[in-house]
Amino acid sequence: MSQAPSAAPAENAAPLLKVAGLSKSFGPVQVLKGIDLTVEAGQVHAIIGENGAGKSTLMKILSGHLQPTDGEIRIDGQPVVFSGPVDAEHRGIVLVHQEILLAPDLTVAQNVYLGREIAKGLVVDDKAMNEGARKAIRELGGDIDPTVTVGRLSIAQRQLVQIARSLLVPHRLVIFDEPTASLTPVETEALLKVITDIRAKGTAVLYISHRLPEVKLIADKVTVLRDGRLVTTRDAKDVEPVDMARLMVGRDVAKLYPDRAAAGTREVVLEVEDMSVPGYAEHASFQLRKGEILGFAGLVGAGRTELMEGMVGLRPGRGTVRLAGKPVSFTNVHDSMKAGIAYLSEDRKGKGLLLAKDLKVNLTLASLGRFVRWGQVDRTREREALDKAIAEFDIRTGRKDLLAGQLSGGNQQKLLLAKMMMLDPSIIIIDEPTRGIDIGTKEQIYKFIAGLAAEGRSIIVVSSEMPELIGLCDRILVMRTGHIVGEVAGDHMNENEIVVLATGVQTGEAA
Amino acid sequence: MTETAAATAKAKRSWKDVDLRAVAPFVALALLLVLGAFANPNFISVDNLLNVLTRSAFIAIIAVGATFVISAGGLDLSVGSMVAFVASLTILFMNSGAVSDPTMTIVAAALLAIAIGAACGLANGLITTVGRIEPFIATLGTMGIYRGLTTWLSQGGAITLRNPDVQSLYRPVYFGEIFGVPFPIYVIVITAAIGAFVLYRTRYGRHVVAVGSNEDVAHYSGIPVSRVRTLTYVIQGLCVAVACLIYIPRLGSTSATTGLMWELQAITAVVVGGTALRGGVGRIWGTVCGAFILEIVGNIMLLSNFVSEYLLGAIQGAIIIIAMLVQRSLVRKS
Amino acid sequence: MTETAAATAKAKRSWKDVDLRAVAPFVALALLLVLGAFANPNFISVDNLLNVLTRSAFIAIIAVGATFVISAGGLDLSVGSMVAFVASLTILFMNSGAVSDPTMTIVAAALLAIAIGAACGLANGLITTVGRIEPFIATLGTMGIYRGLTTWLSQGGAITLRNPDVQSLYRPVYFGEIFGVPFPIYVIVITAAIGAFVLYRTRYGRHVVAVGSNEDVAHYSGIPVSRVRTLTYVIQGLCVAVACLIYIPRLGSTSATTGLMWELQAITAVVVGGTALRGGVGRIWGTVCGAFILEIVGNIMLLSNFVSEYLLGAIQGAIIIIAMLVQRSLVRKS
Amino acid sequence: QDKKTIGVSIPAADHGWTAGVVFHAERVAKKLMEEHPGLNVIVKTSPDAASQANAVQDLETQGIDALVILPSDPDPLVNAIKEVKDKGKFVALVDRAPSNNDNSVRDLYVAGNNPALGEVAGKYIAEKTPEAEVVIIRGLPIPIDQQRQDGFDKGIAGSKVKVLDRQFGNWNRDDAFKVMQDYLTKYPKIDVVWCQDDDMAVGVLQAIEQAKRTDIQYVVAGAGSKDMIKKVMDGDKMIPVDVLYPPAMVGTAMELTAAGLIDQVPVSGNYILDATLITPENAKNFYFPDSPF
Ligand SMILES: Nc1ncnc2c1ncn2[C@@H]1O[C@H](COP(=O)(O)OP(=O)(O)OP(=O)(O)O)[C@@H](O)[C@H]1O
Ligand SMILES: Nc1ncnc2c1ncn2[C@@H]1O[C@H](COP(=O)(O)OP(=O)(O)OP(=O)(O)O)[C@@H](O)[C@H]1O
Ligand SMILES: [Mg+2]
Ligand SMILES: [Mg+2]
Repeated sequence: MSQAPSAAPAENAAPLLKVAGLSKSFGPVQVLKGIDLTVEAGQVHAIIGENGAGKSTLMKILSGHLQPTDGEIRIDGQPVVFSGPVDAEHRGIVLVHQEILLAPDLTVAQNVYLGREIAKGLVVDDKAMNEGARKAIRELGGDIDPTVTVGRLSIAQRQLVQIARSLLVPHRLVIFDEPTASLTPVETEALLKVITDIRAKGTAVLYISHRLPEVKLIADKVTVLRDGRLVTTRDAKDVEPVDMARLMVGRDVAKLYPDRAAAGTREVVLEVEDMSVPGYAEHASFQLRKGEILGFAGLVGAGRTELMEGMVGLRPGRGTVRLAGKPVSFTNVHDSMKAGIAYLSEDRKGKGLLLAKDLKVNLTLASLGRFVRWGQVDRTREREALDKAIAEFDIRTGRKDLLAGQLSGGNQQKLLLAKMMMLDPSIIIIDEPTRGIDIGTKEQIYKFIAGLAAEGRSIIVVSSEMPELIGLCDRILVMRTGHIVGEVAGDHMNENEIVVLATGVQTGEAA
Repeated sequence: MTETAAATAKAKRSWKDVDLRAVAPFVALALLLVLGAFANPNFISVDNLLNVLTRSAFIAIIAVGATFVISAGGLDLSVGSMVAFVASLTILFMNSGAVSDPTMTIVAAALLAIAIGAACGLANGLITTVGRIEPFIATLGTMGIYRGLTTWLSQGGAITLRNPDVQSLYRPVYFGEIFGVPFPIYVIVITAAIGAFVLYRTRYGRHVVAVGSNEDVAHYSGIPVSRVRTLTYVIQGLCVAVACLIYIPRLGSTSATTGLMWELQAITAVVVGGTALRGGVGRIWGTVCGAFILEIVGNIMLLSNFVSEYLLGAIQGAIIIIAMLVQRSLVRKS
Repeated sequence: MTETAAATAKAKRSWKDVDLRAVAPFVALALLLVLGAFANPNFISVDNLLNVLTRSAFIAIIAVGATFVISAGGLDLSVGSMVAFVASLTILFMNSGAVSDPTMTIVAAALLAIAIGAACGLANGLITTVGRIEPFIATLGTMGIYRGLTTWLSQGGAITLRNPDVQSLYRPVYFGEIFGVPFPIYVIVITAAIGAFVLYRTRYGRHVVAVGSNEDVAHYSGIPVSRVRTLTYVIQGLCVAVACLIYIPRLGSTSATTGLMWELQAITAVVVGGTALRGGVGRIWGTVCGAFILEIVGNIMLLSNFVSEYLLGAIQGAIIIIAMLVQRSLVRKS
Repeated sequence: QDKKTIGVSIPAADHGWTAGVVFHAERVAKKLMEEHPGLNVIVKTSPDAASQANAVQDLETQGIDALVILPSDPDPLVNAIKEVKDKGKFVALVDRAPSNNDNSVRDLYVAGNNPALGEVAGKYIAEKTPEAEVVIIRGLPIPIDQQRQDGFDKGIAGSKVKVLDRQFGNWNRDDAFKVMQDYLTKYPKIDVVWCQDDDMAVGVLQAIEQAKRTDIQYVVAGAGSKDMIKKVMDGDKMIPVDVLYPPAMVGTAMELTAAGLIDQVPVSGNYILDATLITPENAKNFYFPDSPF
């Protein structure tokens, strides 16, 4: 990692970054209202807030991607106006985006060095770039071949590439917008270590996360945003995660996970035997009972997503699937949907919702057949369904003709849940249900999931957040490199046991 | 709630946006009508306008089908050749005298044309979906095939409708009028109305737009992506067949050059009508308007006498670019 | 470590994949050569193969430019007309006698052709990037414009190189040989080599692919997207100019039909060569191979005796589809 | 004297011969309007049959008294022409005849003779080189091309002339060049090339020159372009003759129509122009150096 050539002026009174009265409007809508913020060199400054509070917008302004409508930004006491992200980068400010922004057809190394290729004269030096990229990713605890095209990587691997890319520029202030949302504990830990390292070198860090314990662990200061306003800035040592949650949501979030009656020994509704998805998962067998919430844990690339997709017919797979004792075989999703299985993709923007279409279209897309009357789609019934879904899933939207892409992440997740529930499935598979979602919404989503189980539906939760699995599930299956390597339940449901199974390393300190 | 307010305002803006985008082609059409009136006073005569609308029928009807294909993220370059192929086979059938009664001959020929059109469309669809070949190349291939087969059928010459009874019975399908409005104009309106109903009102139409909008999302929502896409090509084939059925009585004959370049005109009509080539949006009425625009541009240039005929093509090209620029600036200003 | 092993294995798999995709067109070419040898023993004679390679030069060189445009996510339908336009202006210049010395005439004409080609490309680029019109429509418009201007320049007839000194001096540029290999073949190789160098080895080439792969990412990475894209059209224009410079000495004349449909052939060559139309990948050598394939298909059909002349087009279309299917199945099997 | 309008509909100039048609149509239009102040002549070109049908309709909209049409493809245009004729307008059809070419379609028929173009070429070859092996480059697959082929076959009937191959060159120089190159590869011995059109002859000659083949004795083209007539005049061995198919025939039709319209001379019936064989002796009569063709 390189440092900015122009080191901070020594012992200067002016802070590295000072923001005063910053406001931002999109058209008539004000998203940020008079934000005052001071970021000191050598500090990790966390920004927390609900989905849609304005965190990403603020970060985009600070990194030159957006222009503020009002207010002033000073660097080292000097007022600045960024002409664009490249200008901000020249001043040592880099942003690690919340959404993954990489060119899928280019290799890892080409992406890492995109726009700032190492060149000898006219010719780009691929060897040096491959080496540099490999080294940068390794420092983040990852191991990715730099010559692989990014399109072939998992979301977690892409996130690592993106972070590596950002840290390669000379930097004085690094902004991480939810970097850990799709990382597993191992990588998260490596990233936190990197952040500690760069802080030690005098770099300032702005850090956004919905994982509050992580914030507590790494931050020096915590700033809370709510509805575009800055609520408070405090020293991290003075606030506990519970306080943070209260400050963000404006109420107490004492109990994140709902109480549930044990599923006990009810009948098996789904039985998977010797399921293989070539290249991703081998010989997986498990059972799911009525009213049960079954967790799937594992490291990045363990093959959980692919196993589920193979099972429901989204990708080619071999094996036996029995529904209520009857063997079935799904060659496409339509069949499994008809049989009462709904799968919610982890990639809600890419595979879950049509971002450029309105809520109604998205809600009924998978279950349009129910809305057809006299050969046409009954729009009145669609509207009624939307009203019902908005009420039932507490989708926060002012207007019902919004586009799905205009909802905040949490509300998109709720819409996706509502969309799949329109199928009235008896088995629901949710992949990463709360990725990038604020704590208040998380609580709601957990409540929905528990409610569904209580109605007698069976649920599989695939997640990289172990506390979530532990808090929500009756049993947890752990996968490692394509195999189900164990099950934890009851008293054994704790992070340590899961990590041991997921990594295959006996000593506890692996995670 | 602030979030609500924000959302509301945004939605309003985007609605306005959508409206303007849909209205833009009609504005362009209106401007052209004014321009035409200045170029030649005969232009705005009812006769001339009806003439122009009537002969835009072929492209308009084909372009309705193209709207489906393009909305679903595909492309069909073979439609021009398909017109030649379907029309040739249909005329050959009518000449064969397989059915003796003229009325029945025409009915049977119509059914045959529709079947052949659907089959050609199905072939295009299967090659792109099952064969997973990019639509541009797949339909470029079938374009060669359909035109080659036409050349072979005609043995290099023309295929002409011979039976005079059939001819005189069939003629009104292009040249006839109902309440003073030529019959092909009704066909345009009916085809577009059915197209609009299917695209906007039915489940299938919703699926078409979803597939064009994001194939993965459609797939994960249980939509049979390949089938939906293949069907758009079949619809395109059906539209081609309908166009053929009003084309045959007009010229009564086909040759290897029938329908040359019509694919480009149809695609241009679709795009000028406001449908984006990347898929996900389809504007049937805009497409019909686009087809009118293309035909009117040609008509104005023929009626006006100040353009060297060598420059016709150049000016037509320039007008298309200007029309698109006007549209863009209209939409951007909103 | 297991994770490392997994990553390595994955990398290997993907490498194999990439290789096959790149190799597929060459396999198709080899198969065609075998097929040709069976069709007519003369086919594999050195003379015939050199003839075919030589005359594929125009499409191959243009298609090298098209590879840039397509890799960056664009499309250029105007190249065929641009050939006619650039070549016509160049011949008119040589006929004008503005420069008296024949050698200097040719040098000046070459510079002029290159300047005009670049200007035409620049116009295409600016209309699509600054005007924000879809490339398909924008270049369809300029296609009409360039061809219309050519028709007007030639008043519908031919534009013929008149000066006999210039003619005889210039002739070897198409018909000449070095070490028994016709000159145009060297031009293909040099153009492709420069193209490959620029696309694979320079920063600009990297940016072209990035823009085609994901425009937003390129933008955020500080890449001047519009400039990169516009430049691809300029490169296309330069390639057209080079093609013109070896085209003119061949027949020494142009007409309104010069280069008709060459755009479709160039695009087909690019796609058959393994470049995807959606952008983000470019295979220069594959493109050249694609151009050879197209030319050889035509050659085989003319040399063989079992195909009716009416069916040539149909079979050419079918072969393109089959070639693509073979490629796809090759890649999928890996 | 009241105002009269003649509409002239011809194919767009897409190769040499049609360019000649456009040239002569415009030349005669200007001349007629100068000679007859009350006469307006509108010339419109169209790239294909369907748009020519549109153009005919548009001419009618402008209010014409007579139509002179050289159809790009005759059969598809019969209905459009009939529309005009049925309204009582005078119709002169030029060059290309539909299958039923009678008075219900037109008043006047001025024709070059497509079958004769083929026949004259065929006869010349049969006479000059009775045992020749001939390759043929055809135009586009449309009816007039077919008529020329049939005429050619009639011309060589009964002789020992052997046709080795016939392929389409699309009346295009580049395509003809390619086809000729491949013929030269395919056939070790070719005596004569009949390429039906002067434009294609340009490509054919280049291909022969490049291959340095000496077995080809000569090339017979057709139409009468100034370049080819010049070669005939100069006694070029490869182009000993050319078959005339004058694009100026459209001018003839226009002049006849104007005469009928203004001077009330009764004109109707068929005027078939000969497909004259241009030889070095008569070539200068057909040489127009300022025509584009
Ligand atoms: N380009 C835009 N146009 C209009 N409104 C926007 C735009 N971008 C963001 N918004 C709105 O601004 C508000 C703040 O969005 P922002 O992305 O900053 O939230 P966030 O705090 O990062 O949320 P999350 O935790 O979900 O990432 C939201 O209501 C969002 O809908
Ligand atoms: N499109 C693809 N092409 C090739 N390999 C892929 C592709 N998508 C994913 N992979 C690889 O497949 C393996 C499993 O994928 P994935 O990481 O999604 O599994 P997972 O257990 O669901 O993990 P996650 O926690 O990320 O959801 C990974 O090694 C990943 O790199
Ligand atoms: Mg955010
Ligand atoms: Mg996953």
